[in-house]
Amino acid sequence: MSELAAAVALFLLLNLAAALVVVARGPGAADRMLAALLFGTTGVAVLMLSAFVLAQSPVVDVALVLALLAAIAGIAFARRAWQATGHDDA
Amino acid sequence: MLEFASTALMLLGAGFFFAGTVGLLRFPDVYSRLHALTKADNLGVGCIALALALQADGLASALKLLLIWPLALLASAAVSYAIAERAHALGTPLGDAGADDPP
Amino acid sequence: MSATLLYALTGCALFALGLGATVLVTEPLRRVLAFNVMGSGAFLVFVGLAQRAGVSDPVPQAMVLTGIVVAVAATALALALIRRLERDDDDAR
Amino acid sequence: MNVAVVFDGVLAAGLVWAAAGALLGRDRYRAVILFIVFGLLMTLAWVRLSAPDIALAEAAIGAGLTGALLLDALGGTTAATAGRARRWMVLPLAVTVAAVLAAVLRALPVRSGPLPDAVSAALPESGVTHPVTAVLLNFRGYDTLLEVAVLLAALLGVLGAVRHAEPVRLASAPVLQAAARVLVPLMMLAAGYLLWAGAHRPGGAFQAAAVLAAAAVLLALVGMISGWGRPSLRLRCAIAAGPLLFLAIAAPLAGRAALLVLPPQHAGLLILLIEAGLTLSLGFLLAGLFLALLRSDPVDTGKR
Amino acid sequence: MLIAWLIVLPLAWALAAWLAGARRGATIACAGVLVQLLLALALAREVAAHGPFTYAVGGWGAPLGIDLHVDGLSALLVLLTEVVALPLVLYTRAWLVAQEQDGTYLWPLLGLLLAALHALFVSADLFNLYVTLELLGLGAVALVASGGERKQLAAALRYLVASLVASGCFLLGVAVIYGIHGTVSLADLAERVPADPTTPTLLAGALMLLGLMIKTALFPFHGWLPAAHGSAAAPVSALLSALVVKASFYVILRLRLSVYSGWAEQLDWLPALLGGGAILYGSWCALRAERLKMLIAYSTVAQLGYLFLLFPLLAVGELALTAGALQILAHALAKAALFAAAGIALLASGRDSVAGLASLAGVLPLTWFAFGLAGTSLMGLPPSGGFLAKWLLIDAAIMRGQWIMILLVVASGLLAAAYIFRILSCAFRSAEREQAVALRPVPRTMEWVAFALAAASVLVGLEANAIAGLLGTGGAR
Repeated sequence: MSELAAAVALFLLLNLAAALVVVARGPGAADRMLAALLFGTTGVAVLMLSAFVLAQSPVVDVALVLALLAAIAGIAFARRAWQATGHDDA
Repeated sequence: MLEFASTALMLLGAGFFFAGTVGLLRFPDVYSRLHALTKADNLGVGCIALALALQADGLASALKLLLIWPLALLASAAVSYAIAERAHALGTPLGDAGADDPP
Repeated sequence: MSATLLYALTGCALFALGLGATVLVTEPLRRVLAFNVMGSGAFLVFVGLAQRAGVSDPVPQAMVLTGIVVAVAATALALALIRRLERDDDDAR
Repeated sequence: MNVAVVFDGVLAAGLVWAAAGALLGRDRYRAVILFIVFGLLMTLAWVRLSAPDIALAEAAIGAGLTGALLLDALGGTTAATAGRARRWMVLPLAVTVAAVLAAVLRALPVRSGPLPDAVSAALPESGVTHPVTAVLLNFRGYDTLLEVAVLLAALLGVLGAVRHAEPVRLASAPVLQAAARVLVPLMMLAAGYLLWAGAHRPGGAFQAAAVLAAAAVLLALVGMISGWGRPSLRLRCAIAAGPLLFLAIAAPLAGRAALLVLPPQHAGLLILLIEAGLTLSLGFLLAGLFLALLRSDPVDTGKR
Repeated sequence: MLIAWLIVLPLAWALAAWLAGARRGATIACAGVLVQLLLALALAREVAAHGPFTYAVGGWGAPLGIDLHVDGLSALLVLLTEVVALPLVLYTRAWLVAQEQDGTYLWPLLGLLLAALHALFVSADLFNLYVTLELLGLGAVALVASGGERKQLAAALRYLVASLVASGCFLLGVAVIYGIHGTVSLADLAERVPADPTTPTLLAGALMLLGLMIKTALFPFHGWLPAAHGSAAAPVSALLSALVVKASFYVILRLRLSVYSGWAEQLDWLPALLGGGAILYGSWCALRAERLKMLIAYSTVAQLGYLFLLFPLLAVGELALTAGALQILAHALAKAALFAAAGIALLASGRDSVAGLASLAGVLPLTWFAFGLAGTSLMGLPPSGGFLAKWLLIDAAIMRGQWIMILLVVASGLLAAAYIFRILSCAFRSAEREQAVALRPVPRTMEWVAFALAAASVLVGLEANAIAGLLGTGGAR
């Protein structure tokens, strides 16, 4: 079971790498932010799996905190940062 | 039996995450990418939380794991609402990748 | 090479990147990110190096926690200064 | 074991890549979002380094306060002060510095220092059973006292630099407020849990305060609370209370024994008191770092 | 015990001053600093009587806990902090009234800054030093920004970035040290680090040295200083130039004398060389500066360089250390006096330019006197503290046969004389007074403070024996 969990964690980390590409590539600011949110959710899953693999229950608390706060960055982006212009994409 | 259920759920969760990532990479506009993201990986988180809760050593830790799922759901609902509303307010059209950016 | 040492070496790379960017990139917001990356690098070296034998060491962990708090404080102060300066720029326009 | 090695390798590469992208790319949005992602990867790295306390702090601060601060700063102005970029010079410099550091550090003999054992030996007298908390609030509590002063200095600096006239409140967003009404009580609960947990497992005042501050940030973002103008006396009292309590517990024995001596039989209670005070005060203080900067920008007016 | 109160008290009154608001904050600050001065005097007396001592915060003792170590040098610097701070607090109070500003954030920040200075001077723990350096740095940046003017904010941002890069380097050095030796206690490290430090230990030392040199604004890392010290409010400039930059120098000295006492002597020439560069470059810029406060700030760059000449001479022993301590003292007092006087000139004439000083010719005699006395000390004319510091340094250089250094010291005195005379010559250009604008009245307190600080910078030379005695009680080792 632990091996499987570790493998799934690794698989999710590779998923994160793909999301990282989207963050870097865009094309739009919103896509980057969406990818960052995917990052958050996947991160929560990786943390839960790590807690199991490493047998460290406090890591579940980290996942919990991350899940609790996951909304803040997205809302801050939508309500405070995202403007039609004012940034230049490379 | 428990072992088997956990394994299946974990693999299913991984599959959902994979689908979400593919959607993020392939779907044409912000709105549909929102769908890909919020549906797929919340199912993914749910499956994995459930899989691990089945393996948990106590009720408390199982409940904690299961609490994570609704939290993730709530967060993604709030965020996708906020982003979709903002995208609409900024006049981001459907089906046109990256149209919110100036050329 | 142990996993912890790998993180310590990653910390070296992050520190160097942050240092280079803080010194060479002049855009204020970027400098804020840069010194944060630099700090994170130093934190990784701190814990990674101390635990390279595989024994968990609470002392550097506590110190890094202190360091993170200090970094947050500095980030907020820097952003306040930047935003006030940019606001004045906007007002002047 | 192989899976773990690959995991560490991918994570390390991701960290460096995200950092390089955040620092060297041209787009400001990309930079900030990559930096938030970088924070998430750091959280994972701390878990891999068996440092869940730091992972908690990194998660709470990065996803809450720092992320919101940076995103807010992005929209705060329309002026993209580009500055003169010498990006191409960064990489050669960074590679050189990193190579020197890595070469020296790799050659160090593998051994661990004497302090972990000393901490375990003194742990029973510290009043708590979680070693990191024992170091933070007892063995090296003096550092923590000064760290609180650092935060206070930063807040005073922020308030001095911003100089508001009127407190600002963002346009209210009913749907998001509904979500916040569910999330915020849960965050407070989580903060309480982390505070209580700190004595025997990862958690503690600072992480709890970061979660509280995140709750305040969320409330401000959805238009349920206002930003700070000039903080009222009540607010100032709330912020000063924790540090004052800390000083009050630290000082009395300064004459007879030494500063910050916590008698072993009461240490547990005293640490809990200090931590409870700090959680509330630092929660306000950290929230203030965001709320003092809150301004009504073109962005928050919503629809055009 | 005294030392604990010296750290707790300023923290406590900083909080109280913030709670009480600007007006009562001033009273609280004055009372607090006055008590601190008495405590510092008592501490110096205690050290003089019983020698250096170690104070274990929390009762654990190093390496588990944090130790404070008080010896002659640290007691002297704590005392200096208060001797400079007390007049400046009175000055600030009058200055705020005259400028019609409130000190809402200034007073509490001042308390935090003083706490940081005290904590830094007595810390015997590398990581604790990092925290105190951060408190000092952020406090100083916040003080520069607290004026709220645009140029102050820009200078504060630049200062903050420099300060953070420096702290980052220092922290990495501490991390490496801990990785190698498993402790951050200075006393422990002094035992563990071999007489001929290994490469990693040297690397850590180099990182910490780099960070501290940036914080001390040693040439060529001085870029942030003139803007910050030149644009901050007058009392803040005085405090920063007099004390804050000395603190990071003190940490270098402390590390060099304890952990890195086996550091190869050739390596001492690097800071000394940069110090020489600082003297020449800083003086050159001071000679060309148009703004009065800029001139004084560049003079700080030059005078700080002077301190770094000390390192190759440390082998001489107490003599070099006394010379360094005297230079710190004399410069701190003189520079505080100069900035205080410049603040008066700025307040009276409304402009910050060297040429504009001519409009003050014939008025404000006390202020001119302060300029003159402080200048005497900077130039190194007898019997000032600056003279004695230079004299002892030359003495030490002769012992070591360092003729170039003697030349540098003499040249630095002449250069200082040149830029000080740019100021003083304005006193006699009364011809230009006719076109001068109306002068604003200046509170007498401010003038007396500038004068008292300047006088102290001269008189400190007369107390040299007492100072050498205090340093001799265990020295900095």
